Amino acid sequence: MTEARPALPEDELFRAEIVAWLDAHLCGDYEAVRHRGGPGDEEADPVLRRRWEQELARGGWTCVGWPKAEGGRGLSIAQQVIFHEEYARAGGPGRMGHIGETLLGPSLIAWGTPEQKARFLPGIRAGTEFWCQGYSEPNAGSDLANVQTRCWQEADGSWRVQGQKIWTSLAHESDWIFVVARCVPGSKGSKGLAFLLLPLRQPGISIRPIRQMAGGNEFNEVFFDGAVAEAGHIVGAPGEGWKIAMGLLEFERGLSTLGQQMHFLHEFELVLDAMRRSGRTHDAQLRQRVAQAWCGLRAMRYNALRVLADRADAGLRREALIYKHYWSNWHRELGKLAMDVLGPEADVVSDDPLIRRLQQLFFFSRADTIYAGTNEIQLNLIAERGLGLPREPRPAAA
Amino acid sequence: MTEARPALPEDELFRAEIVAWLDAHLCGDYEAVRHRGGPGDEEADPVLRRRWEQELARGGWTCVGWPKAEGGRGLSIAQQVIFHEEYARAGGPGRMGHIGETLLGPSLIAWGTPEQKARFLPGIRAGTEFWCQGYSEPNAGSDLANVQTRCWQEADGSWRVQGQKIWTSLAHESDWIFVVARCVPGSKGSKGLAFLLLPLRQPGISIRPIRQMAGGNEFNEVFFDGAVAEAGHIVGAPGEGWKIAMGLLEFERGLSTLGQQMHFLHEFELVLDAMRRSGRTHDAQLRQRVAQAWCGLRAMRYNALRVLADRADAGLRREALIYKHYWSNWHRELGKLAMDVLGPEADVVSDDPLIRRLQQLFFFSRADTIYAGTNEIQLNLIAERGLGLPREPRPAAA
Amino acid sequence: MHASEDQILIRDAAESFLGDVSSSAAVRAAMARPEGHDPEVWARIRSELGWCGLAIPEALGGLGLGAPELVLLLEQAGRHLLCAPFVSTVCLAANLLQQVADESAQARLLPLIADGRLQATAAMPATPDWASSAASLRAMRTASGWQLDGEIARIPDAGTAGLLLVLARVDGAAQPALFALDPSTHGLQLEALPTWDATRRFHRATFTAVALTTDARIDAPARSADGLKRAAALAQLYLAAEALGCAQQCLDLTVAYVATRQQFGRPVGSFQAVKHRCAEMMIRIESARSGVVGAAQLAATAADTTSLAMDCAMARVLTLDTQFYCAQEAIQLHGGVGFTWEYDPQLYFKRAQAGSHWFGTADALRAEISEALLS
Amino acid sequence: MHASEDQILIRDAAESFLGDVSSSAAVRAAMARPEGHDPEVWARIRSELGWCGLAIPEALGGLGLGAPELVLLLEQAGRHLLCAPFVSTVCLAANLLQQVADESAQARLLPLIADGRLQATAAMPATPDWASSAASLRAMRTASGWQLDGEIARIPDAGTAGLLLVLARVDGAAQPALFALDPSTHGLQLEALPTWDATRRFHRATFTAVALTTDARIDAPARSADGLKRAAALAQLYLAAEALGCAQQCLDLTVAYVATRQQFGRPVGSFQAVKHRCAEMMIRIESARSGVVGAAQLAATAADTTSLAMDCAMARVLTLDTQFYCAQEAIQLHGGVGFTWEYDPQLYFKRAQAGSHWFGTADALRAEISEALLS
Repeated sequence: MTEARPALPEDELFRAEIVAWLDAHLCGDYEAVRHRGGPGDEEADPVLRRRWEQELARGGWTCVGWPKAEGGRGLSIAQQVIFHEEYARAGGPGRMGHIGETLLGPSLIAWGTPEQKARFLPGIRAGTEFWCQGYSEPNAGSDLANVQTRCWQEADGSWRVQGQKIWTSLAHESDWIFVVARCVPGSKGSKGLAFLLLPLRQPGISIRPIRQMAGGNEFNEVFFDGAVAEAGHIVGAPGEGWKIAMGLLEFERGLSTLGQQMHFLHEFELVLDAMRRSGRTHDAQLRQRVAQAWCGLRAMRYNALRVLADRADAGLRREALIYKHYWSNWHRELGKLAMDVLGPEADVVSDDPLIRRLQQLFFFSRADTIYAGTNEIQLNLIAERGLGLPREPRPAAA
Repeated sequence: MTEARPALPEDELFRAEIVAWLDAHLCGDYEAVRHRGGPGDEEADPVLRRRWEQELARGGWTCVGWPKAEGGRGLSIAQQVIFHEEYARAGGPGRMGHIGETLLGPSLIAWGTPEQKARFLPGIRAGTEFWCQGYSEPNAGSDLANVQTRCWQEADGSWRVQGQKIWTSLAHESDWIFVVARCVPGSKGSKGLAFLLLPLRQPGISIRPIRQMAGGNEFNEVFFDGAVAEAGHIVGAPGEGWKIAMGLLEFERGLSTLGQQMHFLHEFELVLDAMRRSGRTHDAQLRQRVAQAWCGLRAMRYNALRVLADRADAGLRREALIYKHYWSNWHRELGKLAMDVLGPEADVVSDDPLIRRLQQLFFFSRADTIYAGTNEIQLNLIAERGLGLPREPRPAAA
Repeated sequence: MHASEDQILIRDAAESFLGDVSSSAAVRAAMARPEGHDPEVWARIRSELGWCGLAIPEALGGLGLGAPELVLLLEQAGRHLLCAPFVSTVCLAANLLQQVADESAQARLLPLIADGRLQATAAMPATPDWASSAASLRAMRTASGWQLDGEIARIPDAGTAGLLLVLARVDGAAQPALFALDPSTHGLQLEALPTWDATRRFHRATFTAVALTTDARIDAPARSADGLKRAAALAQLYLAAEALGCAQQCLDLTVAYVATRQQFGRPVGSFQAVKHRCAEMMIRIESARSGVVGAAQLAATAADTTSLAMDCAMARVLTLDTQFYCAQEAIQLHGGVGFTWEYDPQLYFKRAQAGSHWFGTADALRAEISEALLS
Repeated sequence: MHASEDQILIRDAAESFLGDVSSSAAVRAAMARPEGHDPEVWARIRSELGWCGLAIPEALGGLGLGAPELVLLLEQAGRHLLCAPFVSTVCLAANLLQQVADESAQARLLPLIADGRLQATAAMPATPDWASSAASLRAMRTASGWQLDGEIARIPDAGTAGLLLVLARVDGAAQPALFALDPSTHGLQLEALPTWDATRRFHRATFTAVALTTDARIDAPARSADGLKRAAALAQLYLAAEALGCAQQCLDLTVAYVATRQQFGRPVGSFQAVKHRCAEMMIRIESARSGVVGAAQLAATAADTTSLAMDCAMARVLTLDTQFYCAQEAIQLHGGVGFTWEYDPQLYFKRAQAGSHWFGTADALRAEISEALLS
């Protein structure tokens, strides 16, 4: 389908370069992980996908948006978009390194010490050290700032962490975790927090996988029992943890969305395939839903282009504000549509790759509207930040 | 369609009686008001419909549920159901007298003095005195107890009323109004209110019709500027107004719902007629919606039967609690379906009785989800009373 | 439409029994068993409780009650996700026997079901009646009786049933024929289907030159056309009642969770948006319940088949939509734990998806209803 | 997809002009006029502002801009319910001329439209393209030219237009022919339709032996098939932009109302359920806006007709659903005053219903999209 974006000649050269590289490298053994990985499929062959990360790194295709001075490729926004699009179009595996590359790396570049950068950026870039994220806690849920995990500094300057994090994806496949913990006893909410970097393989940390409804174990609980972070492995000052953590969430937005859309387009096409295979192409209700899904897909794509075009503008734009709610609900609906298109076949645990893939989509997309800000939190944010409606009044003391 | 209710022989005799009476009397001049009147159509020929009320009264068909001792017919619940069903099935005109008969009358029977009963019940029964209701106020909206209309007692014992009521239907066609007003200066909410009866045609009362979106004026604002109620025309003691007012709303529930359903069935059949006429019977989406509307109609009917069967039980039952929300949203959807079934014809103000009727349904049903407790108030009530969820916390003083 | 004292007793007894034997832990244990249910619980249901005979006439050894009582039981079975061949035996097999079989077959088989000695089953079609299922199985007359060839896509609890009822098309006949056979009959192959919803087990059946004697055919031809419609309508109604129970439990689980789960210093259930969504679930559930109860009352009268079929389709449409909606909302309002294996919403969610095409999707049923309204 | 400075200027100027001349009071005054608009406002739009020439090439006297700029104007027109023959002249007539007419007709007519001397119109079909409208009007060759017989169900602003463009079927031809005629031509009868939405006026046109000269037929046959598709797609896009503006205004009116209206001692807009519903409106509006802006950008490229048609249908589907939803919610969240004549939500509500079948319903457009996806 034609695209509504003027392309510069150098961008088209760049596009040709990444397409050619992927064509030459995403083959052989790696065929097995094409279109695999990513949310809902993180357990797909992690060993091979780690190798793929190193392959990418050798080609210079990790950390493409980082400044050249920090070892990145220093691509423009337009070229990053092209990279993500073509990567997804080619079925590039879900990026095992994406938390390090898109979350921690940019934070270290912004707030890290020279020593921290020197220690951690190369491992991220090379695909040899993998990161996971320790924010959510069991009693906090959507109330992210309600952090109960404590930390304190020992005489030798090192930090100790005590507490529990939850919904940590890829914890069992990662080497390091970054954690927000309360360093000022008795402080509340977003005050008094520290942002610490800890190796996962240490006696003070244990990991318990959380079994999901379809049987996978993509998320984990991570328990900290006097776990140790080196003295130099605090980002920002003690008490600045919230600022770092929230700034890091900002990095999450926008850039990889066009890749996400290509991935969604691929899934949508699988649903069309399934519909043709199941012989339900003449069902008028299913046809309406397929068309509606396609409309949503186009709207998301154009919405993402709006977000990227407006990146220079200050503040959180309306189109950016709605995006999480929109894509997650769209994706959840796509999962349901996939099942209804399959009909009774959908209920049988299948070895057929197409059917199994759609079943995974159906079950895992139930989490889409919950993690990274539930629907309800998104609606609050939109109403308050996007429409200026009053915040929920604080209840009077009982 | 067959009905799921065991019928006693005397009930069937009764059914034959009302059917025969309607057959003999709802004809001639009255043909013009068959299926007319009721919410959304209250302006249909009020003169003829008043005459019809007196016709009904002569046949002994007003106030059929009142005790015989109070001049009613003393019908059992089952026979009242039959009355309402057959009345609606025959297309009996919307009852001009329903506020007197179903709201004020039962309240007077429960809480009125012997003098009040003697003064007011006969006029209601005979169809010679018509009532309207003065509860809502412009600054209260859903917060019914936020009454600002004041009243005070004069030296001669009479009451004076100052303030404004709104959304009073049929005010311009009525003789009397009952009003809740604040008799204790400085009191708040449901405390300190009085329940007063006032003649509408008096210098202290003026009525301003509210123009609705489709041009009708079914609702009114009623202004009270030192309006007078006789000393004996307070129901209950000063300060008991809320109790009387709420008790009276209880009477509104349940009994006439089966008549309402017959009316809805009639409207649904009009939509089917319109669909056949417009040649859209093969539209798969419209067919789905028609079927869904029919399912809702059946569910409402059975729900009303559940409500009636459970009347003896204490408290507000779950099926009664959901009814207002369900029927009003169902009805609003039916209005939209009617328009979509008509297609472009729906947009032209029509003289065709079928089309005009459906257009009225479409526009007026927008009010269904707002008056008598908005959707939002209904959902609060259901969550709190039906599910025991916590009440909205009071905001802390700013 | 008032529940009688007997009906309240039946419902309360079911609720208490199932709360005991079909707790979340018990359901998970049953799901892990090869047969998909706990044989002891099933034995108690059949013998001690006599549920299988509830809607079978007294003359045939049953309790002589009907749809209004059965839907109360089934709602509780759905609420507790009872893993047992109860639906297959009672709602499919006994129902088919009562509506379609001839008197001698009824007299032979229904008492065995009523007193719990016989577990039976029949196809669970993916269309509003058994016609499509009958289309894939062909019966041919042979010298010694009948030969069956073809397949049946889904039969619940076929692995443990003692009797299988199948409908098969007969060349030249307008109505399919009903056969009763032993699932171990030669030429009949059962393949267990590994389903996401493990609370109800299905097999695919392949018939290769299955030879049956003449008396294996048990339909009463004079009643067959109407009887098949009634049996399908009743099956829809019974599944509707089960779905209603599932939806109710999703709401109950959710209300219990949000009432205690604290966020931002207050129970999640005190946030208005959460309250409204719970209220929305309750509205759908109660209206669907009215539909189920009403259709069941109608089934207890001498209602004509068309009216009955429409009301049962109505009950099924409303409960299907409500069941999925409530399961979806239960997951969402449970937040992070909602999509975990450990919490129960996922069990109801899987059941909702699996059940969405038993006896036709809601869309297909609406298409049938509109046909009846507009033709 | 970034708005250029020019585009921002155009939008802001439109917003400020329309906020002035198309206030609620002005709209109500225009609705009460027999022609349905204020001729002075319309004259200013044509001469002073030059909006009619915005998307007409510079060579033909226009500004040479295109769909991306036009949708910004139209969004503001929808937001303020501009009562003027702007849509009929620009989005229907000029659009048809640009896509379908031959060069000489373009050279003759487009400059007149561009500089505001000519108000023109064409049929507003109830299907996704003009095919159905063309089907009801038949053109026959005569010795002196053409004869037209039949009817056109709805033509906007026909009562004041100086030029009427009609599509008519010609026996034996695959494509309809495009004719340009004066609405006062003999044999053409216009009947004003009293519509509930009084912000846009329609006439029904009856053609009885309407005689036209040969040069009244102005289509360029070689471009006609593709041109008609592009013109219909663009008309859908323009109506989508207008609908988007209506939806946005419903949200804005609602947010302003709930932020000040007090109930239970606090602004209604502080109740979470109300907030969430406003947020839901915003989500739909912003995503629909992305669809409109994206489709308009695509229209500005050399995109193939099929891609353009699909994207324009997408924009229309999303805005149609959003427009009705937001109008419905605006009424509901205004409470009692929401359904009164005095408050504005009703105006947007009537427009939403009226517009729901212009160039096809959302259902019909989805059916077309699914056909393209699955064929």
